[in-house]
This record gives sequence, C-alpha cells and structure tokens, in this order.
Amino acid sequence: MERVMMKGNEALAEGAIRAGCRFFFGYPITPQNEIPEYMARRLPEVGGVFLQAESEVSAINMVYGAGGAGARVLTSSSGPGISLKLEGISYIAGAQVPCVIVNVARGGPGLGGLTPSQADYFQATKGGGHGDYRLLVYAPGNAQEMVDLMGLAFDKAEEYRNPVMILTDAIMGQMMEPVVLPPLRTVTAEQPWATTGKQGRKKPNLINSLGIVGEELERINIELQAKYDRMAAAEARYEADGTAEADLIVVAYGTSSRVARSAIARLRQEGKKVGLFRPVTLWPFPQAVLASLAADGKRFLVVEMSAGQLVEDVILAVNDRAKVSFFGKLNGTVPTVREVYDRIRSLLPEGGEG
Amino acid sequence: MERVMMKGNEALAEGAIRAGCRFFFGYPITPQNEIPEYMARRLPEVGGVFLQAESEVSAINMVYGAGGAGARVLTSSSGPGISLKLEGISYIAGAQVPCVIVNVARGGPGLGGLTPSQADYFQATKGGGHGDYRLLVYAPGNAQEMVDLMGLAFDKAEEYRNPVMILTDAIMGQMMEPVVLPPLRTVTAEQPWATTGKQGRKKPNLINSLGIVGEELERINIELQAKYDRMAAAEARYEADGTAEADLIVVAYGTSSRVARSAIARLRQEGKKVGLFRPVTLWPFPQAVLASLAADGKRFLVVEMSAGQLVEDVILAVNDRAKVSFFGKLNGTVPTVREVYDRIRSLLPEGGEG
Amino acid sequence: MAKITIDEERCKGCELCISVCPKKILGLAERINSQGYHFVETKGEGCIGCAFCARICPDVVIEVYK
Amino acid sequence: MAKITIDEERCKGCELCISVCPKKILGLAERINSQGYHFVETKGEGCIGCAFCARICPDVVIEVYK
Amino acid sequence: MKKIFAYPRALTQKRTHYCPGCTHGIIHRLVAEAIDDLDIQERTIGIAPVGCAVLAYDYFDLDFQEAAHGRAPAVATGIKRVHPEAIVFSYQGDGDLASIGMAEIIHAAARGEKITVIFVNNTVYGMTGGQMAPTTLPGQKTTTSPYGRDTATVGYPIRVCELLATLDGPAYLARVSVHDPAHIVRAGKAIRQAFAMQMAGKGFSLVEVLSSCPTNWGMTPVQALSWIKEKMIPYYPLGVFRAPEEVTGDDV
Amino acid sequence: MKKIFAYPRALTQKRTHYCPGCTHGIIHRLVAEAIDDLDIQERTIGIAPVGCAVLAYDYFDLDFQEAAHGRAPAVATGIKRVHPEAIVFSYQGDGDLASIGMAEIIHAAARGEKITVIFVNNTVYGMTGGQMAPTTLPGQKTTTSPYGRDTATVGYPIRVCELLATLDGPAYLARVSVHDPAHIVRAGKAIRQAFAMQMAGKGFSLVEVLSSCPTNWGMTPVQALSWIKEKMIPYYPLGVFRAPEEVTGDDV
Amino acid sequence: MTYEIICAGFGGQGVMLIGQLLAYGGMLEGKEVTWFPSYGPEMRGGTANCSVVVSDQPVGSPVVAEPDGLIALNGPSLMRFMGSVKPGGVIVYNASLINEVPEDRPEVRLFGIAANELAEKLGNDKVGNMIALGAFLGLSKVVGLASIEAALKEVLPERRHHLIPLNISALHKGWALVEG
Amino acid sequence: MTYEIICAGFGGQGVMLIGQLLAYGGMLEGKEVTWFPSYGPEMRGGTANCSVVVSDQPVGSPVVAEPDGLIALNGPSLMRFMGSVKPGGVIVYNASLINEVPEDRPEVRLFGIAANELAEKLGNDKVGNMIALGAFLGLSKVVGLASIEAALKEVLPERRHHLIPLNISALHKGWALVEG
Ligand SMILES: Cc1ncc(C[n+]2csc(CCOP(=O)(O)OP(=O)(O)O)c2C)c(N)n1
Ligand SMILES: Cc1ncc(C[n+]2csc(CCOP(=O)(O)OP(=O)(O)O)c2C)c(N)n1
Ligand code: SF4
Ligand code: SF4
Ligand code: SF4
Ligand code: SF4
Ligand code: SF4
Ligand code: SF4
Ligand SMILES: [Mg+2]
Ligand SMILES: [Mg+2]
Repeated sequence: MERVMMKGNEALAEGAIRAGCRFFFGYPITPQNEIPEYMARRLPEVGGVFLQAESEVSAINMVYGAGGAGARVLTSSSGPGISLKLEGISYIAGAQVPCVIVNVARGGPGLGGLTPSQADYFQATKGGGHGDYRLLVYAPGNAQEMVDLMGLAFDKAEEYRNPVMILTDAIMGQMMEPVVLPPLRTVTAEQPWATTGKQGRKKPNLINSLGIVGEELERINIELQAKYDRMAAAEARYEADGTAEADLIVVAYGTSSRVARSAIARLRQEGKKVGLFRPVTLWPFPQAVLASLAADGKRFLVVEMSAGQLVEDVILAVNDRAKVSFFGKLNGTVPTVREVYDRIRSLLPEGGEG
Repeated sequence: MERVMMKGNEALAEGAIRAGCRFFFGYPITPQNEIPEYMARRLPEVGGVFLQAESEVSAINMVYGAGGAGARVLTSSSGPGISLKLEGISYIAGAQVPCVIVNVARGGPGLGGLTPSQADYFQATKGGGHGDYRLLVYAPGNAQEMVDLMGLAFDKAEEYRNPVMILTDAIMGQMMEPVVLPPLRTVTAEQPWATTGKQGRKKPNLINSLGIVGEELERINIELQAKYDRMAAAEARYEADGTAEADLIVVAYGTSSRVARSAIARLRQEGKKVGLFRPVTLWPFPQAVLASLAADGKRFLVVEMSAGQLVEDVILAVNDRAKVSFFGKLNGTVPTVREVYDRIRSLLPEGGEG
Repeated sequence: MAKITIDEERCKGCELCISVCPKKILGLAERINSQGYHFVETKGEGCIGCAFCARICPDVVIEVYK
Repeated sequence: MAKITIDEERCKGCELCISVCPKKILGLAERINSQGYHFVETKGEGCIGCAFCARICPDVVIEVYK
Repeated sequence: MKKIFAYPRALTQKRTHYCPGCTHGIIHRLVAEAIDDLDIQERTIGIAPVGCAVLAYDYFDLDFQEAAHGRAPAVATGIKRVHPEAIVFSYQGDGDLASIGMAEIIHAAARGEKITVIFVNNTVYGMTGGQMAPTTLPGQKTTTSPYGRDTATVGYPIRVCELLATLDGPAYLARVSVHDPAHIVRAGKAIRQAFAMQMAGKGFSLVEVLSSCPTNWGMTPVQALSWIKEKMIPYYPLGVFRAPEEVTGDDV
Repeated sequence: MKKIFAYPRALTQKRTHYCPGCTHGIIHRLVAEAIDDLDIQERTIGIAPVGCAVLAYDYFDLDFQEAAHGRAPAVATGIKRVHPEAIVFSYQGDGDLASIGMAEIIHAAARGEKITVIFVNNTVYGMTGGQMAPTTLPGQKTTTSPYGRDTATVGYPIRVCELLATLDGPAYLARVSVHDPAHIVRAGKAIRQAFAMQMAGKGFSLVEVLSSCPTNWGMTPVQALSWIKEKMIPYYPLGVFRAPEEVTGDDV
Repeated sequence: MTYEIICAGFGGQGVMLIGQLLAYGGMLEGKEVTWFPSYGPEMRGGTANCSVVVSDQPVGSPVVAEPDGLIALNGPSLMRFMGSVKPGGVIVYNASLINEVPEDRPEVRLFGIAANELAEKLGNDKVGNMIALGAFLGLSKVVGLASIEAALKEVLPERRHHLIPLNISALHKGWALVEG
Repeated sequence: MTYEIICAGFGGQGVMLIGQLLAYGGMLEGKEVTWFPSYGPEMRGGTANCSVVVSDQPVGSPVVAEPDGLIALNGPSLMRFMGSVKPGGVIVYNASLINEVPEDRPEVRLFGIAANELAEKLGNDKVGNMIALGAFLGLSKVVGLASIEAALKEVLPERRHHLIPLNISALHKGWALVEG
C-alpha cells in the first residue's frame, strides 16, 4: 500500500474526508492551521463545504447546527479556541449531537505559546464546559493513527450520538510521517433524529439540551450517564508495549509517548525491562488494564507535558496498589529523550530511588 | 450586631462592595441576576462602576482590563456563561491578574435548567480553560460565608495576584438567610505592577500571558506552579463537624452540605456517630486533613449534585486508605434530607452494606 | 353576520382583544380558567368579523367566522 | 543641504525607501547585517531632506537632517 | 359561515408560557401563518433562541434546534449548509441577537447566508427578568439600569436594521411592529416576504419586530402596545431597509 | 543641520519581528509620533491584539496589556473605567477586530467608550499565515480561500467604518492608508486626531489604516503598496466617516 | 425546634411575600431562618412556591420536602403539597379557589378560608395572601403577629409602605378567623 | 539504525525543504521517517530549523536533540547546534555566511561550502540549500541521491516542477564537492 508523507494535521484532515466528513467549520489558530487550509482546498473537490467562521464560538455552533442536521462535521482548534468552544461543546454533548473536534494543543495558559503541550488533558477529559458531560477522547500516537482514529471518531460519534475529541499537540500536528490512506467513504446526512424539515414525520425532530423543569433535566442526565457507562465499558483503547515483563511501566500519550519510546528503546538495549503503556482513549481512561498491571506489582512513571494531569487518572486507576512517579515538563517545553531516560534509570532497581 | 435577611446572591454582591470592590462587569443569566442587579443599584452609590457587558466573553475581558489596571473587580455568571469566560479566565490566570469570579451553578450540560447543580466542580478546580492554571475556589456554606468569603476572596486574589472563584449554586444564591455585614472598606487601585500609564516609571508595566519562545513560557509556568504550591500549602480551608468521633464522615459542600447537615442532625438524635467534612476551599482541596482522617479508619460518603466530581478528589486524598461511597444526584435535582439520611443509615454498622 | 369562538382555556385575560374590538363587545368573565385567568367572553352582539381581536390575540384564543 | 543616517542593523532591506526617494539615491548594500538582510545605503548625492524614505520606512531605520 | 381566521397549521396546540399579553405570541402566529401560506412546513427548520422564546420548539410543529444564547445564526448556517433546500429560520430576541450574538448576526448577514431571521425587539431581556438590552431606550429603567439608561456611561441603543443595511450580504431587511391589527397585518407580510426571499435563494433576510414586554416594562398589555407606538417607533422607524428591486415598493 | 525626522520617544529601541516591508511598522511609528506630539506617554495604556502586532508591547515604551484575540475593546473598556484620566488605545488587525472581535468593537463604539482604536486592515490574517479575513477582497486568494474569495458562498467584505458610522456612540471614525509618504502624513494626522478626541472626552474614536502584508499577499513590499492603492482603496474609500463639527473640514 | 413551611399558589398571588415575612419575622425573634423560592417555567402566572424554615439551630437544607405547615392559595398547590405535610402539621388553603380538598388527611389541621372574597371585603383583592398568613399564624404560632408586622417594614419596598396598615388588618382578619 | 538530522538557517534559505526531501527520500527507500519544523518568533526572516529522523524502526521522538548530522546555513544556526552533534557525526555549514567556526569539534566531520557563491554560479541564488544537502548526502550517505531526486517531485508544488533539473544539478554539485 502506498505511503505518503503527511503532516499530522493534514493526516487528520484527509482522514476526516476519507471517513465521509463533508463539512468543516473552523477558525484559524496556530498550530492547527493546516487542517482548515487543507479542508479549504479539498472539501470543494469532494462536494463538501468548508466555511471559515467568524470565531471559534461561531464555528462550534455551526458544527452543532450541521451535526444536528445529520452531517459528519469537523472542527479544529487549539487552546484558546477550544476554551471558547466549551459552551458549544457542552450544548452538543447535552443535545447528543455527533461531531468531531480536534485540539492541537499548544502551551498555555492564556495566549501562551506555539509549542506543544499536554496541559489540556483535564479540559478534554473532565472539566471543560459546564455540567456532567463526557467526550470520547482519542490521543493519536503517530500520523497513521491521525488518519485511523479520525475514521473511528466519526463512526463512534454517530454510534453514540456524542461529540468526539481528538487531543493531540503541536508536535504531532506539525511533524510529517508516512501514512497509508484508507479509501474514500461517502455517507449520507440522513439520521432519523436529525433536523431535516418534518418531511412527513408525525413528530418533529428536536435537537436541544434544555430541561427547564428539574425532572426533565434529570432525565436527560440519566440518559447521558447511561450512555457514558456504555462507552466506558466498550471504548477504552490503549497500546501496551512490553508491559507484561516490565519492571517499570511508562504511561504517556502523544508526543510524550514518542519521547518515552525513544528513551525506552535505549534502556532496552541496555537490557532494562521497561514497558510503555499508551492510553489511546483518554476518556474512557483504560483504567482496568492499569489496575491489573498495578495488582501485578508494577511500578509506574507518568510522563506528560503538563504540571500533572494524566497522572491523576493513573493514580485513580492504580489507587495505592502501586507506586506512581511523575515526570512533567511545564508548558512550552518537550522533555528530551535523555531527560526521560535519566528519570527512568533513576527509578529502576539499580538507580537512585530504587 | 445587626442581622439582615439577604439572598445569597445579594450577600455576595454586598460582600464584594464591603471588601472594596468598585467595578463589576457582567452579563445577565439566571440564577445569578440578583448580583448584577444589586451592583447596578449599589455601585453608583459608592462611586463605583457597574457595566453590563455585551456578553460573558466581553465581561471577563473587561475584568482582565480592570484587574490589570489594579482595581478590585468582580464578575459573576452561571454554567453557560462561565464556559464562555474560560478563555479569559485562562488569560487572567496566566497574566496573574487578581479578580473574583462567581459561578452560581445551575443544571447542565448545555442550556440545562435553572435548578442548582454541582457539576461544575471539575471545571472550577481542574479543567476549565486551557493550560495548567489554578483558581483559588471557595464554596460558601451559608449567606454569612457568602459575605465573608467574598472579602477573603478579594484579599487573596490580590495577595497572590490570582483569580479567585466562588462556586455556589442556584439554591445558595436564591435562598435568603440572615447575615451580619462587615464595615465598608475602601481600597485604591494602585498596585505597583498594574497598568496606569508609565507615570515616571522607567520600565513600563506589562500584563500578559504570552511566551512565544518556549523557554519564556516555561518560566511563566514555573512561576505559576511555584505560586500554586504556596497556595496549596497555605490556603486550604474546611469545616469539620464531629469528624473526630464519627464512624462515618459525609463529605459535601454548598447545598449538598446543608442537606447532609439536616440528615446528620436526625441521625445524631438517634445516637449515630456521623460527621460532616465540608471543604470550604475546593482548590486547594484540604486533602491532608482527609488523608489523616482516612488513616484513622473513618469511612466516607460523598454527597454531591453531580455524576461524581468531588468524589475523585476525595478518593485521591484518601487513596485507598479508606472506603469512599458516593451519592450523587444528577443535574437538576437536589437530594432530599430523607434520601441522604437513608443512604447514611445504609452505610452505618447496623445498616445494609455495613 | 359574523361570530367568534373563544378557546377559554388558552385565554390569559390580557385584554388586548378587548381593547381593539371596534364593536366593544368583548370583556373578561367573572370565572377563571384552570390557569387562574379571567378569560374573555362576548358581552354583546354585533360582531362584524373584522378579526381584529383574533389578530392581536397573542394566544390564538379566537377564531372568526363570517 | 540635507542628509540621512541609516541604522544598518535595523534595516530589513524591504526597498520601500528606495522606491519613494525622489532623488533615487538609495540602494541595497552588497553586505548583509546580522539578521541576514542586505541593508540600505546611500548610493549617491543630492538628498533634499524630503524624509519620504524615513516616513515610509517600517523599521525606523532612517533619521533625516536638514 | 366560513372560518376566516383560523388556528395556523404550523403551530402545535400547546399553550405558551408567555406572560399575558406578550406579543411574542402574535409573532409566533405570524411566522406560522407565513409557513402555512408558503406551504413549507415539511421542509422548514427553526432555531429557538435563549430568551423568552426558548421553548418556541414546543409551539411550532416544525423540526427545531435550540441554539446557545446569541448563536442562532451560526446554528442556522450549519443547518442550511447541510440542507440547502430546507427553509431555515432563527427566532431571536434583542439581547440574544444584538448583544451577545452581534458577531454572529453581522457575519451571517455579511455572508449573505440564505436564512431568515425573526428579530424580536422588546428593549429588554425578558426571560432573565428585565435587564437592559442594547435596544433599551435612553432613560428607560430596567433592572440593570435602575436609574434609567444613561447614554453618557452606557451608550446608545443600536438600530439593527440600519446597521445591517451597510453590508452587502442581506437581501431583505425590514422593521415592523405588532402594536395594532393594521401593523400586525403588515408585519405578517414582511415575514412572508422574508421567507419568500429565502425560497428564491436571494440571500439573508431579517425582519425586526417591535414587540412588547408588559411584565418587565411594568405595564398592562394594553399600555405596553401604546408604548411601542409612542416611544419605540420614533426611535426605531418602521420600514424596509433592504429589498431587491421587485419588492421595494412593498407597503411594509 | 537639524534633525527633522527622528526616532519617536514612545518607541523602544527593540527591532520588530515584522516581515520586511510590512507597514505595521509605519503605523507603530505614527502612533508613537502622535503620543509624543500630544505628550501623553506617561498616561497612555496600550492594548496589544492577537495578530502580527501581538508583541506591540515590546515596541512601545508604554504600559500595555495583551488582550485575547478580538477582545481588545473590552480590555480597553475595563482599563478606561478604572483610570478615566488615562489615554487608552487598542491596536487591532482585521481578523481580530472585524471577525472574532466584531461584537466587542460594535458595542464599545455604541457605548461611546472613550478609547481610541487603531484598526489595521491588511485583508488577511497575517500572523497565522494568510487566511481569509472579513476584509479579504472578492476573488482574493488566501490560504483558506484558495480558489479566491467567492462572495456567493462566503459573502462580502465588511467595511468597518461604514458599519460603525450607523451608531450614535463614535466621535471620530476615519479610514486612511499608508501606501505612500503623502498618505502616511494624512494617516498620522488622523491618528493624532483620534487621540485628541479621547483627550477631549468626546467618545469613541477609530482610525482604520489600510496596510500591507507582502508576505501573505505573495508580493514584494513595493508591489504590496501599489496593491493597496489599486485594489484596496477602491473597495475601502478613504475619508472621515464621523467627526464633531470642528474637524469635519480636516483634510484627512 | 425546627419548623418548616411551604407557601404556594399562582404567580401574582403573593406567596413569595408571605414566605419572606415568615422568615423575616422569625429572624426578628432571634431565630435561625431560611427562605427559598421556586418558580415554574412560566414567565408570569403559572404556579410558584417558597420554602421557609424557622429554627433554634443553624438551618440545614433550605428546601422543604416534608413541611410542618402549608399555605396553599390555589388548587394545584394544595394538590401537589398536601400529601407531604407532616402528621400534626397545619394546612391553610384558599377556599375561594378550591371547592374540594383532594385528599383526606385526618392527622393534620386543615383550614380553608375564602381569601379572595375576604380580601375584596377589605377593599383590596391583593391581600388574600395576608389573610391566609394571619390564619396560618393563628394556627401554628410559629412566629408572633408583632414580628410579622415589624417585618412588613423591612420586606415591602418603601413605595409600598402606605399599604402596611391594610396588610396588618388583613393579617389580623386571618388570625381572627382561626381564633374565632 | 536510526539517523537524526537538524537542518537550520535563516527563514527563506530553504532549510525546511531540504529536511523534507531527506525525510521523503528516506520513506521512498522504505525507511521510517519523521520531519519536524521549528520556527522563531519572526514572521519572516529570523531563523528556522527542522528535525529529520530516518530509521529502520518506528520513530520515537521526532524532535532531535543530539543529531547525527547538521546542515547549518547561517552562523547563528551553527553556533546553536554544533555542540549537540554526536561524536562521529557530520556537519555541513554555509561558508558564504560563516567565516569562522565557533567551536572545535575534532570528533565530527566538519565541512564548509560557499553555498551562496556556488548557487549564484549555477544561476539561481536560491539553490544554496540543495548544494548543502548534496554535500551532506555525500558525506553521510543517509539517503541515496536518486531517492532525493524522486522526492523532489513529491515535495515541490507542481508550479515549481520546472525547477527540478536545476535543483538536481545543485544536489550533484554539492555531492561532487565532498567526493572530489
Ligand atoms: C451564555 C448565556 N448567557 C446568558 C444567558 C441568560 N439569558 C437567558 S435569556 C437572556 C436574554 C434574553 O433576552 P432577549 O434575547 O432580549 O429575549 P427576550 O427574553 O426579551 O425575548 C439571557 C441573558 C444564557 N442562557 N446563556
Ligand atoms: C481565540 C483565538 N483564536 C485564534 C487565534 C489565532 N490567531 C492569532 S492571530 C490571528 C489573526 C490575526 O489576523 P489579524 O487580526 O488580521 O492581524 P494581522 O496578523 O493580519 O496583523 C489568529 C486567528 C488566537 N490566538 N486566539
Ligand atoms: S371580530 Fe371584530 S367585531 Fe368581532 S369580536 Fe372580534 S374584534 Fe370585535
Ligand atoms: S387577547 Fe387573547 S389572551 Fe388576551 S384576553 Fe383576548 S382572547 Fe384572551
Ligand atoms: S530624505 Fe528624501 S531625498 Fe533624501 S534620501 Fe530620503 S527620500 Fe531621498
Ligand atoms: S524602508 Fe527601512 S527597512 Fe526598508 S530598506 Fe529602507 S531603510 Fe531598510
Ligand atoms: S417576560 Fe416579557 S417578553 Fe418574556 S414572556 Fe413575559 S412579557 Fe413576554
Ligand atoms: S505576516 Fe503580513 S502582516 Fe504579519 S508581519 Fe508579515 S507582512 Fe506584516
Ligand atoms: Mg428582549
Ligand atoms: Mg490582518
């Protein structure tokens, strides 16, 4: 199969088109501009619509409209823009509208910088907008996964009628890697629940998240929570590389997982038993697997480009059954292979902390 | 001292004025409208400025401007509006601008409803806007604390140059209770770091959160994290009612803590040993105290009006040293005293699960 | 000859129809409906079917026949 | 009699000043500055101190004396 | 006898939650009548705002989406781009459209987005209890302008039709009122015209309707209609602000 | 010999990060000259936008706040309300002001907020690499209108001065250009006028400056200036769109 | 002692006001009190209710689920809340709008007053709520009449203070009904 | 085997392009590759660099901290990166802009070429980057010349394809310098 070199951002965009996405609404922001720019060129070629919205707020509400109308629709942004989209994301989750949202994360807080970051993990997996809602969150580990998880994202969004987020970072989005592209899919915008005009239906379709009477809102939330439980049971994904035989397991995703992989490769050459656990879904977090690894007596090192976010989920999963160490790089900087290598070494039996 | 009946929202507003707050920028949203309406009447009386912004986005950026200019400034909103403010909040945190933000939480997600909720806990304490930032988060337990914590909020905001959030809910904001008001304070807007025009200073003052070069952003973040560490060490607050002798400790804040208090009162009348642990700061979370209670062999019941958010912090604090049960009411409904009473009973030795 | 019908339960007693009826034949009833409103009723004869009342009624209480 | 001074290190070699000088006495140097730009230099005499060059320079490279 | 004024088909039978005498109800009916008239019920999609009309979807027998406060034009854009053959309209209040949603309405208009906007200007935030709106008149008291709107500190009301008329995108812009039966008839025609414009693919259409809020104005419904006539219309002149040639002569 | 053209005091010595020939630099200098001229450096507070001018605070020797993208007018409002005696200005690009920040600029203008806005219209998003802006000309190619701006699908450019001129709040609105020395002089006067207006407490003032982006237009700096003259000015006519009587006759 | 009350009725009948008076009056007597409102989705009209708690101790939940006392000014409110009143509790309802009591509650004290007609007799059809409150106070004695009278000054906006005497007569009228 | 390269220079000197060619060429040879760009805060001009990894195995970190090879087209870049090159590594630098090598690195192969002058001789002053790449390939042999030539078609946009022959000559010119 033919390999082509693509930037991660372009792989996401082409992956969406291959998955049948024909609508993109977004607003420029570095480091994800290749996505809208690619879409602007490419969507008209496949009969789709690219529209640059006047803001991220507007973009996410266009997505809400288009997704509610039954279409496969994508938007993408980074830190400040994702923050602006949160009201809309909460609406989309509450109204159970399928769509895919990409966050190519950059350093924060505030205006921050253009360098990669993993400090939007909480925002994607727990906090973010108001209310009890969940996104299915994928964290691709390479350009190929950018394509493949994008396809999955659209399918899952529709299956669960839930927004799906792809959380990646400036490095993953800007780097080029070879990818193999799947064939082009075409899907229709006809969903039985979507707004299309009544078209002979007895009951009009309604897309909303309003429960002005208390019990109505409780009903909505019970329905949502039941769905999240189903998702939690069925959708956790991860990559476990050498975790069974490992003494120490590094937990990392995205760019950190790649740096960790390089460090681990070096350590393995030296005969050390180090594994890599890479959550592919950040929500649902693959906690059962981690819990059982913890029960097997492993110890863990969480590497992330933040002050410590993923590490909370790891601790919650492991829940005092294993020791969890943390190596975080603050926003704006990426750990070097040597730093991670040194940190792992220091944790291994012969190392400092033992 | 004279007691006056005030709605929680009004107590917050008057509390702010007594604390020297002279600027309010906000946008109407139920169930917090009494705050801007009170401010609209009251601020002109004390020489302050009330301005209704065109949106929450604009309001929070006015706050950023006014706070950056050295003033004591307040804004308030609820779910959807707070979500819209998150980009601005991230900027304010990043630029280290003091201000106070009130969230009178209502049911979500999306448009949700007007009933109270505690499902914005994660948003306030972890997630929310992009990047690694923290708010100091107070959760008042009655109208008096609405006044008192508001005063503290302004002092702490200035002390740490950090945004402070008061997280309360529709019931706490709408209910009336007697309060005793502190005297009126007047403070100046003259902070050495604030924008005022150079006024003879050699170096201009700059309020920003930009670190376009990687290391600059890392420096900003290191400074922020060091501050958060100081805050975590010094600012945790809680109320512990009968926790030392308790068999079971209910952990709850805001409206849930009041319902729990009623249920506990009934149980105590029946001779049961039940305590109440009420975090007054949600961030920093008073985890050391909880950890030591856990070490003493207590068990815990977390009561909250959400699908389970505070409970994660309790588990993280307790970290498998104690059993943590959870009773959550989904958005839009408040647990009744009887429900909480029954749940506690079922957990007590003679009860079901025992 | 014209006449109107009034859906009493929908009426909120706002009196807008009363204010525009050129024949001044509308008025509020003594009784209230289940929403608690004194609803509108015709107090006299002479409806000309101008439909002013129906047109201004925010609650689509009135239909007009002619 | 007029003259201009050029802060070579600030110049980005955009040529805007060259394009507006009525006396056509400005041009780019062979050498580059530490930013990598060929900077502007006066290539001839006859400056009239019109300050067109200074006014259009986005990098405030030029000062004018008269 | 023939029924000459009937309950519109495009409305459900549900009773509204609006206050007695609130003209939101009249405007709903006019929209429904236009939809009936143009026979587009089966292909019309409405967008409800956040405002007193938040439950509009309960009253119209149409597919609907509930938009976030102010974002209805963006939601409408998303829908219309997916279903270009559908008739898409938003129904928005003055707080919704002219305050928080200002960027969205201007850009939808500038894009010439082929949607119809029903803009209900009642000079206040009705739903949230009568706060000041961008359209609150100078001196008008509201809960957030308790001393009366002071233009020196909070500025001047915004005339939305005049503002949008500076853009090239709109095909039809009109301001109407519903304070008496004659004006209601004209308002109905304008609304019909706006929908017709969309059906003809001409571009963005908006009808601003001067509407009452007796509750927050602190008046009886009847007084409120006089207030529209006496206070609002002088500040917000009625008329057509943009129309393709063929309709400029319309009596609206 | 006397120095007749000198480095302005209100600028720092720092070299800018702007592309060669980018007229942002000229506009910076004009602002600094106005501040020098009016002798207000010690009491002026600037708001930097998110856009190519994001680092403006490095170049002006003034107190500054960095605003979130599009929100500079709100930030300026917050500052001005705290320090009414200060001179507060924002410096914003066309993406910043006319796209994401549309609601903020309209409302600041409608409020008659006593601030000055320097609005740099270069028809593209410079900083992010040349995407379409609300001011991109019909047919103009950008990275997000790769086939040229198609007004049928993405609508028409927005003329900000004309739009704001429908409001009652602004005291001074002017559009100028910096494509040649003569126009630069006039632009400088307009900017000075806008600040003077604020000093006199007259209300909101805005100067729209037609500016080049050689990098994203794919032209040499010199070509870019011709493009302003030949393409932009016909679409964005220069002139004063609002002024108190005493300055209407200004030659700007 | 903790006493919990629900006041309910159509919007516009003044149930919020009598709840506030109860709470304010309680506070003036040195009690701990809370007042909490709850509205229906209607903008105006519809039904509304409020919870009031008067206690010797700090009040826990301000939301009353099982009241000691209920003032129901219309039918739907009586229907909705009467079943939750504690045994031994007090219910005052508006007999002007309620012809039939929907439920049999022998273990509570049930008292119907023709609030509308009585109010009209007092010359102002808006004070039915005060008459009901007076009756409720007479039966429950949860707060003294004098405290409610004092509370009127605090709760009513200045521009309504001329109505205080009227309100006081209505209170007394109600009290007299149950005393009588 | 994993080979890591940094290409660095002023913006506009074409360092991103030669990095992409290296990666693309590697891919065409069946290798795993990554390319990653890094820009300064300047909008245009300033310095820029990219990291390229060519490997037999899936690539871990795409950010190269200790390169095996460095192509430095200006002084600041050589200054910044030469110290991090691994012992045994290769450095090609642009002698047209660098008079003096800032550091002594006896354990690496250091090769200066007058890229600007050579490019001008080829008739297009933009191809200095290709000459440097050619030289680097000649020294490092990390990717074959033929693969780079094939990559040119993929990497250059269609409208620049007429420049491919010129670029190929520049590549060969550079290669010849180190062979010769
Ligand atoms: C983001 C957000 N901000 C604020 C609100 C609260 N809110 C609900 S309706 C409304 C204003 C409604 O006023 P208007 O649009 O004029 O409609 P009306 O009720 O007058 O018809 C506001 C501010 C909200 N729901 N969401
Ligand atoms: C919320 C948010 N959205 C998007 C961006 C990315 N962004 C930075 S600058 C810019 C556009 C700048 O264009 P303009 O305002 O025209 O200024 P110019 O660079 O052309 O001077 C954008 C979209 C951001 N930083 N924040
Ligand atoms: S149709 Fe005309 S005359 Fe008849 S009741 Fe209605 S308004 Fe009066
Ligand atoms: S206008 Fe309608 S709602 Fe109002 S009183 Fe008349 S019939 Fe009733
Ligand atoms: S001052 Fe005038 S004449 Fe002299 S160099 Fe500059 S542009 Fe040329
Ligand atoms: S205009 Fe300024 S930067 Fe441009 S070439 Fe002339 S002196 Fe240099
Ligand atoms: S509050 Fe005003 S706008 Fe809303 S329903 Fe009532 S009268 Fe109508
Ligand atoms: S990108 Fe355009 S606007 Fe930005 S600095 Fe370069 S030329 Fe100027
Ligand atoms: Mg309104
Ligand atoms: Mg621009």
